[in-house]
Amino acid sequence: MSGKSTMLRTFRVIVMRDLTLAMRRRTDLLTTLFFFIIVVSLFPLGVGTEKAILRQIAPGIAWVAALLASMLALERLFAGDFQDGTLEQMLLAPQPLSVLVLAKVVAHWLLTGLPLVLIAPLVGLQYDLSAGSLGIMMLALLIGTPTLSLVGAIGAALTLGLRGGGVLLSLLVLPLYIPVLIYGAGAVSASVTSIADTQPYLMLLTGFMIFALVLAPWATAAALRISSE
Amino acid sequence: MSLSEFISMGGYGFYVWMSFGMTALLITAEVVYVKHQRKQILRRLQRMAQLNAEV
Amino acid sequence: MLSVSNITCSRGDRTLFRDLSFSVAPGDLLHLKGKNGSGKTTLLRSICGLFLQDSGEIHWNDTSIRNLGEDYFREVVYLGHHNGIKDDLTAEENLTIAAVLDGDETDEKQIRIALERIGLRGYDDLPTRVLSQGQKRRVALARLLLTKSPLWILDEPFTALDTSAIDLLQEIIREHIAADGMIIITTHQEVALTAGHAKQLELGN
Amino acid sequence: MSINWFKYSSPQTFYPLAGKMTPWFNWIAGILAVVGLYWGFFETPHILSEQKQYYRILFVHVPAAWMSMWLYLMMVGWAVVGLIFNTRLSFMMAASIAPSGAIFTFLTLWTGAFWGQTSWGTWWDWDPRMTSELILLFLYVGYMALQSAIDDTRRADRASALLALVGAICIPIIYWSVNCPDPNECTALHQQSSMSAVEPNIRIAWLIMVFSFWMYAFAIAFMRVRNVILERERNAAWVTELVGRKK
Repeated sequence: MSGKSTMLRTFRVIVMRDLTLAMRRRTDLLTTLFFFIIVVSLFPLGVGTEKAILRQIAPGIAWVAALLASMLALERLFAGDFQDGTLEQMLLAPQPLSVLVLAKVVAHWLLTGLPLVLIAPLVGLQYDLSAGSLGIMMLALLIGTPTLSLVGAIGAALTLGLRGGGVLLSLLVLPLYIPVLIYGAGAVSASVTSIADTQPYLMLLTGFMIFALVLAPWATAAALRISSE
Repeated sequence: MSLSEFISMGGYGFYVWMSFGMTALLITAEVVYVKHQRKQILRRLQRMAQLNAEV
Repeated sequence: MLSVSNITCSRGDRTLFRDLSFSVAPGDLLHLKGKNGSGKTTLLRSICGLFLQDSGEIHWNDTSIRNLGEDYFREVVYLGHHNGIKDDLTAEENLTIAAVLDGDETDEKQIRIALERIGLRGYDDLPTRVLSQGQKRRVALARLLLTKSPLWILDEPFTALDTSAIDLLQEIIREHIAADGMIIITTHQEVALTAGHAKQLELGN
Repeated sequence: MSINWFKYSSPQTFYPLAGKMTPWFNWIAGILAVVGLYWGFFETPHILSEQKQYYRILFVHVPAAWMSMWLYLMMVGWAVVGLIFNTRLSFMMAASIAPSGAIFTFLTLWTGAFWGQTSWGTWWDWDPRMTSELILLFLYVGYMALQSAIDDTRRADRASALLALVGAICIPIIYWSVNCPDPNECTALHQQSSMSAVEPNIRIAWLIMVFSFWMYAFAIAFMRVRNVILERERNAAWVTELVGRKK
């Protein structure tokens, strides 16, 4: 069994494991999604339901809500495994730890990032977004949320097992989300004028994702080793 | 440059002196706090040393 | 062959032990003794590479475990205070995932045999959440039957086990030592060996 | 004679050294500050008369901004050294630099707001550089929060060191994305820094102030690192002996 195929097999097994675990506790899945919906639905009540304003603030609101939702779900990424000792076994597995971490982050993204993309049409409805803008928002979320999960995993690993970890996690991770927020929301607001304008934004978001894909698993693995000494 | 001119700073005295004032305040506060912290640590260590000596 | 040379570990600013040296050869059972808080668990964790010792070297077949990295983990199984199983997964699923993580090729049959031997026949497709504490420990111990790693590091393996499980574990340990395996164990039980040689190491001054 | 760096790398030998150097740094910082301010306030009145007097805020705003960035880099430097060489003292240095860095960042924001009110008419107008300073403040606060949230000093040091490293890697990206939110026309970055348009006299003044802040940063860092050393090495024999002597 060459190294490559065991790594792929382990990657697949860890992703499937986390998905089955999540399926067995279905309610956890919905909390992140409903948090996003509630936050997005709150703003029109606060800001007023005048169409022009809503359309103007929609990109920022959707992205800030996506940031907060994905950040809230991060705390559970390693906490369960830390408590029952499975994280230790992963640290001791003869596989590169960053591959295992990547698998967990992919599973986490499938459970929290992807639903945000799929629920975006609801935001489009509430904020009277045009079809083009809605399409761009879904695409931007699709490219942006993996970066949020990857960078957030570093924070989750650093604050493993700490009391008040959730608030601390947001303090550590939110500043690092700022570039994704700026270009994510920027893409959607640019799509109002012309779809072609959004191309550089999406390129930048893809660049961030690749950058995070390369660096974040290594940093998270290092953080896990530090946290579970 | 008379004293009153110096204070008024061409009408921007408030802004200039608020900036300099906060800088001076924070720097002195930081030094005082670190010195106070040092005294506290030394006092606590001395008390612990005595306690250990007695036991 | 594991050799540890003048290792020093400290937790916070308390030095647990200093310049400890010992070695474990195939067929050895090293019994770590010492009162609670004497650093037994920290020593075990630094041997298996979870804890970075302050100074000193740990070598596996004369290469430092830091350089071996993941290859060293293939040689080691660590059973700590936690069982290392997910409560929402069934015993079978837990063992399959553990085997894949260890990089071993195990199939359904081997897992079923292991579960049967460990006394969990019929429980294998129940979520481990419903099992008792002792049964959960048995699922964790079942991993020892499946692994091919020569070096076992067991931290208080006998806790929460009933008498039949204790005898079973003693038997498994004897078999592993007889098959030239190596075990480092911390426990308050006495482990009677038929083959191989038992060593003792007292920790804490 | 070759300076044996590792001689001073243990907290015990570094403690007295820091103690001896601190007064020097304090004095130099004080003298430079006096010279800088005197030069800034009294040597340049005629030049400033037709320009607004509020330029003098620069004497504090610019050094503070520089220090906030340099101290973060110093902190990351010590953190990386600590992670590589596993030397406790490097982590202690990083921990003692963070508060000063945060204070300088806050000062930059405070003086920047006053500067903004005089020259742009608003206390805060999301100017890219000021926004980056605000984010830098969040990074400092995040570092210190993580450092204090973890009880085990060993894990606290290494976790916050890794956070500082990740933060340092992200800073250029954050700074760039804040400066150029619209990639289609990205002009913000070519914005001419207002420093170069300043009279040479004024620039000399705030250069002196920059050195004075540097000296002060060293002094306060060494003072704080002595506290951190005492705190963390409290069980060490030399500390109990030192405390005994200090009765």
